[in-house]
Amino acid sequence: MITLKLFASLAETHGWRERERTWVAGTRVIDLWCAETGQSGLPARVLCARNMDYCPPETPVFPGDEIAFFPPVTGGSHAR
Amino acid sequence: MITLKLFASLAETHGWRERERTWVAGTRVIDLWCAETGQSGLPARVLCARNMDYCPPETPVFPGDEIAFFPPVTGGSHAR
Amino acid sequence: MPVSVRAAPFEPYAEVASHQHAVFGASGQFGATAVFVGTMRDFNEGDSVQGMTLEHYPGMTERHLETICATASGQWPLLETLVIHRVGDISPGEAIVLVVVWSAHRQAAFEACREIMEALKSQAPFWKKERLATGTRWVTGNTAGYPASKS
Amino acid sequence: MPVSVRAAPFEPYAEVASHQHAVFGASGQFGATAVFVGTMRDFNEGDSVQGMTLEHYPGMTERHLETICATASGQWPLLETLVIHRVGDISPGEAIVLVVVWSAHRQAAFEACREIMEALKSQAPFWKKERLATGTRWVTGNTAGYPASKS
Repeated sequence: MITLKLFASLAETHGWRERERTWVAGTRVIDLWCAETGQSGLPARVLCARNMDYCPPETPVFPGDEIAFFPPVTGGSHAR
Repeated sequence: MITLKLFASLAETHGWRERERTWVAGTRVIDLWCAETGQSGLPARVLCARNMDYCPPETPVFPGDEIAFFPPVTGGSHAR
Repeated sequence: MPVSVRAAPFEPYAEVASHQHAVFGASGQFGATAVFVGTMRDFNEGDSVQGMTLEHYPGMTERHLETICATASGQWPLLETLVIHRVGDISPGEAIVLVVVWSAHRQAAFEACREIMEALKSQAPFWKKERLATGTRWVTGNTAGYPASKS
Repeated sequence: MPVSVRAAPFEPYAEVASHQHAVFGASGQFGATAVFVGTMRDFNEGDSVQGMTLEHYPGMTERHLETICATASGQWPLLETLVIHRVGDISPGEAIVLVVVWSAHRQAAFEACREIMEALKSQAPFWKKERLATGTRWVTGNTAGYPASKS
């Protein structure tokens, strides 16, 4: 199985935060995004992580992986 | 009158912290140092201040001035 | 080198004092402490902000904060670091983030504190949603592409 | 923008919290606070230090601290500064100096706090005498010549 997660505005836009999918050999992170959202590519302002590390969209996925998609981070205070 | 002050190691070395002297026209800060210590010049590691502002040794002195001599400052913590 | 993600308000200076006491006691081992506190402002981009909600990625957030502190400790001679970050509903005037660095050296403390704060802003997964009089809005970051993983 | 020279020990983080409350109340006016605390170490230049005595030049010291803070406030957009410096007999582990800067901007807070601390060390008239097991010694500064007056 693969765990998929969305955060922040992506979770609101797509209406879900977490789901599980069966692993398919040869799947990359970008493929999961396209399959779940119906989009043809990863928008520039969507980041992805595999097992809690940032990763490029072309990263291959393996059974048991946790794959997350989220917008650019905005931690800290507003103070620039 | 002129008020003279020594601080820190200078006060210990010379055995006084404060004294008053009659003003003499044309006196410079360096002249006061030489007159009071018997030295022929201001050592490199002695700083001087006129009325609580750092000043060059050649600064002229006027009646009512407070002239101070002290070693390089060492405020803050030891942390470099 | 603790990092902590908190859903409840915290008093940053009480945290600094108590952590310092717990780690160092009354010893004079460290000479320099640099602290940064980010506080929620009631204004952002010209709008009055009534509050905000901070979301995070449990697990990934803590891990990246730990990596950021470990990286700084490898780069400067630090004795201890402390990072606390709020999540959940936050009101203006409340502390959002606390970064503390203890070192024997002033320069190391200043530089590491700033570097940890900059890395936190660009790498740690937190997302802000502001509550305005007219509704809510997500604060958009400036990051394009994915940050290089440090782990 | 108070500066204070104290003969008695002070708790730096309690001072930050109480000054912030007095100046800003619960408002979210500032977003960034940078703090530096210099603490007396029990070691210096390889020797165990039992304590030290800090001498200052009453009047000139306060005036230069005020000038240093005013200069920083002219250089960065600061909302408030606070500087407290110990004098007299100090024991290891006690705070020697506290510098705090409040700003709406993170970069301004970091940079101004550091600049105030650097200026304090090079310009404010304080002199340290350490108490070692073998006697006392004056700590010698590195400054050659006279610092440029900023007033």
